[in-house]
Amino acid sequence: MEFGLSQDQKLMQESVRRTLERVAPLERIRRAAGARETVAADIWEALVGLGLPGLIVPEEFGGSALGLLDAALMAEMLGRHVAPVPFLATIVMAPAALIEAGSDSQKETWLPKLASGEIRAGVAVSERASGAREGARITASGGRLNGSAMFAFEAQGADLIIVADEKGALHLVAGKAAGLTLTPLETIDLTRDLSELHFDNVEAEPLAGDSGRALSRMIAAGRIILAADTLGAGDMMIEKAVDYARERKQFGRVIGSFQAVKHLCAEMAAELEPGRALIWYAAHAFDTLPDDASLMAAHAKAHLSEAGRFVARTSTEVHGGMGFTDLLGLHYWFKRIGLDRQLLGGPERLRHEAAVAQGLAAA
Amino acid sequence: MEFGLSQDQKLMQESVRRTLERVAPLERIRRAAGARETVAADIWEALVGLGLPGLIVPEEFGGSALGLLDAALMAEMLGRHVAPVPFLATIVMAPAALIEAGSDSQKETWLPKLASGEIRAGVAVSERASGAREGARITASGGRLNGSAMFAFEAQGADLIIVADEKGALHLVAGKAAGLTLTPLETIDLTRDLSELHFDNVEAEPLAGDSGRALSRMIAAGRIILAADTLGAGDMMIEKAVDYARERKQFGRVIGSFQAVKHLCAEMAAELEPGRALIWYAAHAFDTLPDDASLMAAHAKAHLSEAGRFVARTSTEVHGGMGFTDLLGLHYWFKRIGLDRQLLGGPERLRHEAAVAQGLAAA
Amino acid sequence: MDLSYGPQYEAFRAQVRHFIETHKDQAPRRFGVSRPAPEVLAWQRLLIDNGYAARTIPKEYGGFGAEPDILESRIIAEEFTKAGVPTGLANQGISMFVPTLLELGTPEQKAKWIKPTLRGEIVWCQGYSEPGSGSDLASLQTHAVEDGDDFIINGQKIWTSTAHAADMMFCLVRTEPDKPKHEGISYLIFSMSTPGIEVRPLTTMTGHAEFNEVFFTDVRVPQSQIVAGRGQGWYVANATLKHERGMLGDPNQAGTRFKEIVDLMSRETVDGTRLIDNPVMRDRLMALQARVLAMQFHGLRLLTAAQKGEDPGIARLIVKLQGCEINHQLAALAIDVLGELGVLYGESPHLRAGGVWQHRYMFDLGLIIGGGTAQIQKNIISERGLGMPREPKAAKA
Amino acid sequence: MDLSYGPQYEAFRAQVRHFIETHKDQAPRRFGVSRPAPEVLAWQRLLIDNGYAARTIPKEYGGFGAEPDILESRIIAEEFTKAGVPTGLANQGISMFVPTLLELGTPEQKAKWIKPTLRGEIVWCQGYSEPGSGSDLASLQTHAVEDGDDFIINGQKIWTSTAHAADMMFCLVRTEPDKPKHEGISYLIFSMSTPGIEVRPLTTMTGHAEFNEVFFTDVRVPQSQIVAGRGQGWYVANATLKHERGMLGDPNQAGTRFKEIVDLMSRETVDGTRLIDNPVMRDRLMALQARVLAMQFHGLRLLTAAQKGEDPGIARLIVKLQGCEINHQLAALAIDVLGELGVLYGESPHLRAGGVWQHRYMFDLGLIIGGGTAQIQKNIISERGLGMPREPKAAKA
Repeated sequence: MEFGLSQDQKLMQESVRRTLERVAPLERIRRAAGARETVAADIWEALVGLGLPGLIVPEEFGGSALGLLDAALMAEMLGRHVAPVPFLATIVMAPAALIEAGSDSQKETWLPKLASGEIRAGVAVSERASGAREGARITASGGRLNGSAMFAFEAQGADLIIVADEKGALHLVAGKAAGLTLTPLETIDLTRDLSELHFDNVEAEPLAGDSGRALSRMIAAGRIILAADTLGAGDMMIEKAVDYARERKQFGRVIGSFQAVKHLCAEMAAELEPGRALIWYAAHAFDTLPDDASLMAAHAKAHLSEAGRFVARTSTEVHGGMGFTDLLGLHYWFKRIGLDRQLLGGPERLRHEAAVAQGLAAA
Repeated sequence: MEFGLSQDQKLMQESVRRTLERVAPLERIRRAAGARETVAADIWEALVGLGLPGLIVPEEFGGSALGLLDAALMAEMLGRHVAPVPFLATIVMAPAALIEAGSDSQKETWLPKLASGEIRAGVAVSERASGAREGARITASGGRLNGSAMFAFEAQGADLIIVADEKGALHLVAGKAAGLTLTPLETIDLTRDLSELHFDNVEAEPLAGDSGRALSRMIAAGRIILAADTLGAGDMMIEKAVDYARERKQFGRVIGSFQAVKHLCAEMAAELEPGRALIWYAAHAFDTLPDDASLMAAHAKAHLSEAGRFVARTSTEVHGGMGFTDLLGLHYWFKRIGLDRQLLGGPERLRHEAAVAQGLAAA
Repeated sequence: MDLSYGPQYEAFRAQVRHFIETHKDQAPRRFGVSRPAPEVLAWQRLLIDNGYAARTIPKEYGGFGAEPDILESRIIAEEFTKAGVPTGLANQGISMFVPTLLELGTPEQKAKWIKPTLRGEIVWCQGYSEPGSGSDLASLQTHAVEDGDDFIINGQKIWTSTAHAADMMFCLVRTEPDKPKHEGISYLIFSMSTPGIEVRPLTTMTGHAEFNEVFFTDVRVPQSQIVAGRGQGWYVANATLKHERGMLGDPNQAGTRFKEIVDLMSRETVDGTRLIDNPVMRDRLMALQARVLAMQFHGLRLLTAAQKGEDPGIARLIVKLQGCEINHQLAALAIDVLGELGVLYGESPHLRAGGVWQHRYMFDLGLIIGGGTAQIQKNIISERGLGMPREPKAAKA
Repeated sequence: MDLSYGPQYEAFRAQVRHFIETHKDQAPRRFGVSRPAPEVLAWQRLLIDNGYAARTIPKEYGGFGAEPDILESRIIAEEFTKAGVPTGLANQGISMFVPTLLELGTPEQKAKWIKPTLRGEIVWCQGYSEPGSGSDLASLQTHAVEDGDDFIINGQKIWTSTAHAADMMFCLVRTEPDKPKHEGISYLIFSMSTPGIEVRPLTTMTGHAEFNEVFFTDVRVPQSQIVAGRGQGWYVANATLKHERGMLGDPNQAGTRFKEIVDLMSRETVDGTRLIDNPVMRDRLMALQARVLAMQFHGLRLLTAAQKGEDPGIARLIVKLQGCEINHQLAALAIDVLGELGVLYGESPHLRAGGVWQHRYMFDLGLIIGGGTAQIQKNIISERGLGMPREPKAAKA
């Protein structure tokens, strides 16, 4: 029995951390955000150099064949550095769907290129994960898709987009397919991209295998990744609050010596830290105990969303006026946590799904 | 425009406060609780001397014809002193029902004796206000009641009990009616009585007027009174916490000089204090803006229940181990707030009713 | 309790309504945060002349000269809000500087500054906070050194809203460095066009520059432009804050926001189900409604107390803490109701209400921090409201 | 991550199961909080002889003498819990005093006290807290004055569970009044039947006397009954607490309670509707489940860290704060689910589960306070976990 990270996992996480410290300092994030650059080429290249794109891709397709736990550890680091690079869709959700239910030919076509970082993939499944807004829906018929998907991840510049139709079947669509219109959606978090997709008789290839299972797997994976992203961002916000409180003086003392400030910091740590083990377990369940995965993914994301909101707000308060300005850039983390919360289902919806998964509520 | 208490109201509240300080010190409460004495005769007599029983009874029936706002101010004082006397049912809810929908003869029979404090009245309406547990229900037919009511207020020793049947019609039952069995229910709060009533073909007289309206009025009144009781008890718990924190020393300082303790006290006050105006408005609405009364009563009780729980817990924490013991008797207030919360509908139910009252939810 | 206003006040209300009805076409659409446009200045003049702005300022200083009456002020505010017509200017010059000058200015200062300030012709900004002096304002370091009849100011201010558009600044500077910190501060007024002043916009987390930083490099100001004498600045600033406290703020803002959320939840759907039909979201909504109502009634209670000249004690001290918190929670609920729509921003398609909830969620957090953080508020509540002891002074290490 | 135990440990588990299966008929029904009954003593002996109690205590002192192995301990706890069979005695003598004596006692002390304590033949109580010394334990005032070869003890202890049933007390007393507070304390052991000791039950808010107060009037104790020397008491007490910290507590308690609430909500109805079908209550339930699960996994993480001898840092420091809070919130939910049934108490009809939720709601609040209040926990988390500065010492007034 070992509930924890292996030496390899720790080393890999540490190596990504160090790389990001080098290539993604605050000034770089600021520049990327200013330029609406959600794929910061230099940061992406550095991560490709570490083999990140092929993280969960099987070895036969050029990947490292690691698990979702490993991916969650990477997501944590990306959240920690508010890295403006694709990950959720292109490195986790899309490969997860292909691995789960792609035909051999689909796998061969896409996985090697994804694993090498040569191409990127987006996913459009929000209507199935969070529910459809404004009547957004995709209908599939005769190998063609019609309709709209409102919140697609990492679709800008993607070569492949995996799309869920209104019945939950998954389709592979070329990023440049005729009839596909992509409208970027600007969000509070300028480090990641969200788009609206409109399909006008767009050619699509159905994912070969069990789409229902693949969809549920990719949503569970996505939720765990978002939870881990929030964990990393929250960790950093706590560290920044503690560091600031140890420097900033008011009334002749560093504010970190005031009990009120100390207790805010303690409460942040106490709220966030247990979420780490919850994410580890959820990711581990995804890898080895699939019956538990959806429930645990829902709980992990709901719980981290709540803890994350508390940390984001509290760290800002500890920073006082400085936290509210752009000067320290603290808001990049605040907004990253804010975006994570709303994607793939907010806490209320996730808790309802958790109840359904346990037979405690009707679907 | 005057949003506040009149000089008379302030004087009356002050007079009850002073009386209770004299006749209901902690030792007296302790004695009453130990003896399961929910009508402490001496305290009751002192309140009768102040004319409390006839508070809302019209002058023609020997009362003071005051409003629910006045009653709420009294309830606040009774909560403040955790007074072991009947009030909710015998002084407010039962008279309110009779005033609202009693026939002249029903009023003449009961109101003068209630106003003088000569008799007491209980009410059994919990199934209509909080929902029925264990299938408790009262059926009425041919002037007879059958079934059981689980949480009757102040029914022990009452001469009159006002009972709601399963359709919401109200009935007057003599406290000693044949076929009526009363089982006292012990609660955490030993200062008030709760009973289970069993009706075996018990003679009952229907309340003459519009029972539906009378029931809704008496429930709204009861909720406002419970909110006010919590306000008074909460106020006292804050005062006790502040006083204790100014006395108790640890680490060479009074604990009230530690920011953590100060902030707990500030949070209690900030949470509780706005509830006062909410109660005033709800009671005022009951008296003069009946369309607003049920909504405001639901909000007042739900809100004070939440604020009260926070105060009860936090004041206990400020008292540290001493708050947890019986030595300071702080728990009497803790439990009074605890009982208030669960009677006539808990917060979730009340919030649902508030939504229904505004057309935001189906009944 | 008497929630009616009585015939005298209802007559006043009718008069206000009539004025609004008659003149609303002249009202400017937007006030903006920078220099008032000509139509704004004209509107302000009209309001002053009719007693709907600068109502209680003496006529000799350009006001309307009415006796203070809190209910009349409230009725004016209510009716203008209801009609969606802008009330008078409420910049820092009018709400902070004018009352201060009335109380502590010399006759010359009053004669010179009040009237054009009221009319919106002179725009003021406030120079109080500094990067190193937030909660501990009295530790401010911007200093003014005597040089002949002048002071030479060096230092920096922050959180200076409208500094980019202001003509003048009222400013706290340290003139007596050797005195204890509270006694070494003076209150100076000077033109923003004085050489050596640099204004830099201060972008906040919202992405907008709602504030500025102001830098002073050898800024020369005549000593005569001091209000209330050297070393009196802390006293003057607190007199100003006292005036600010007198203004209760609109107790209906949270109520308006609550109604907006009810509309939002009645309109927005997920999988075709309206959010208002989601029992969990609705429960949060109702819990917040109770808090909103409680604070609205609490505001009325304070209004009555103010009208009667009673000290509402702790009831007053909790308003900022609770009010800001409730607004922030309302915004949080709106964002959760909106789901992914709740993180759209800027000029995004599908943005609801121009992204106002996203902006509020962040800006309201700024308000929780600004003007005395939640922690400072709790200090005040416990010390002044509950009589708890101050923290002991730290021993020298 | 590897959540299986591996063949070696599964073999051990099988062995534990076999033992339980074979012997469970001998297990006593209830342990109680007072003196162990004869069948409890017999059970304890059986457990020790088979290595399921006093497992790692050396054989020479009456233990089983196994090498420490956290997983084995956990397997034992898991299997006994699963089977509903009581594990060994876990009184303060066994969990606090024995480890202390093993570390710091003289050979004579170890030989004399450990074995009968492990066997349950000697019951100990702990005399640490005093009415005036709770969070600030080191300020304790109970003093022991030298008198020939003896000490004469006067003072008072509080929160002394099982004092009414104990044979012996291990106790902190002030022996060096002139030294700084932490250096003037000694750790004494003495019989509860020593003349001058009075035990009074201490009733708590639950209505039960879960604790006692103990009063000392000229209690005479030989100086030889000191552990680790005069003035070493604070050091000894902290060594004891270190042992206590080593014990992680059962991470599954909250999980068990959670399941009980699910059952409760599936059973209890209002107007015929099950509480589990109330979406708002269910949302609270699910939010708490996430917290419960997080803390369970967190406990496993700490277990692994302990097994590997790694310092889990802040992860360990938050356990008490979060664990107690979650238990309290679970009880609060249960009470709300029960509605009016949730305030019944004592011997009332309709009482659910003997009133356990009502009791827990109060007792868990006591646990939030006891053993380091939430405020003390937050001090510890911020100072030791986050490296934030201690509060400055107060200046002399």
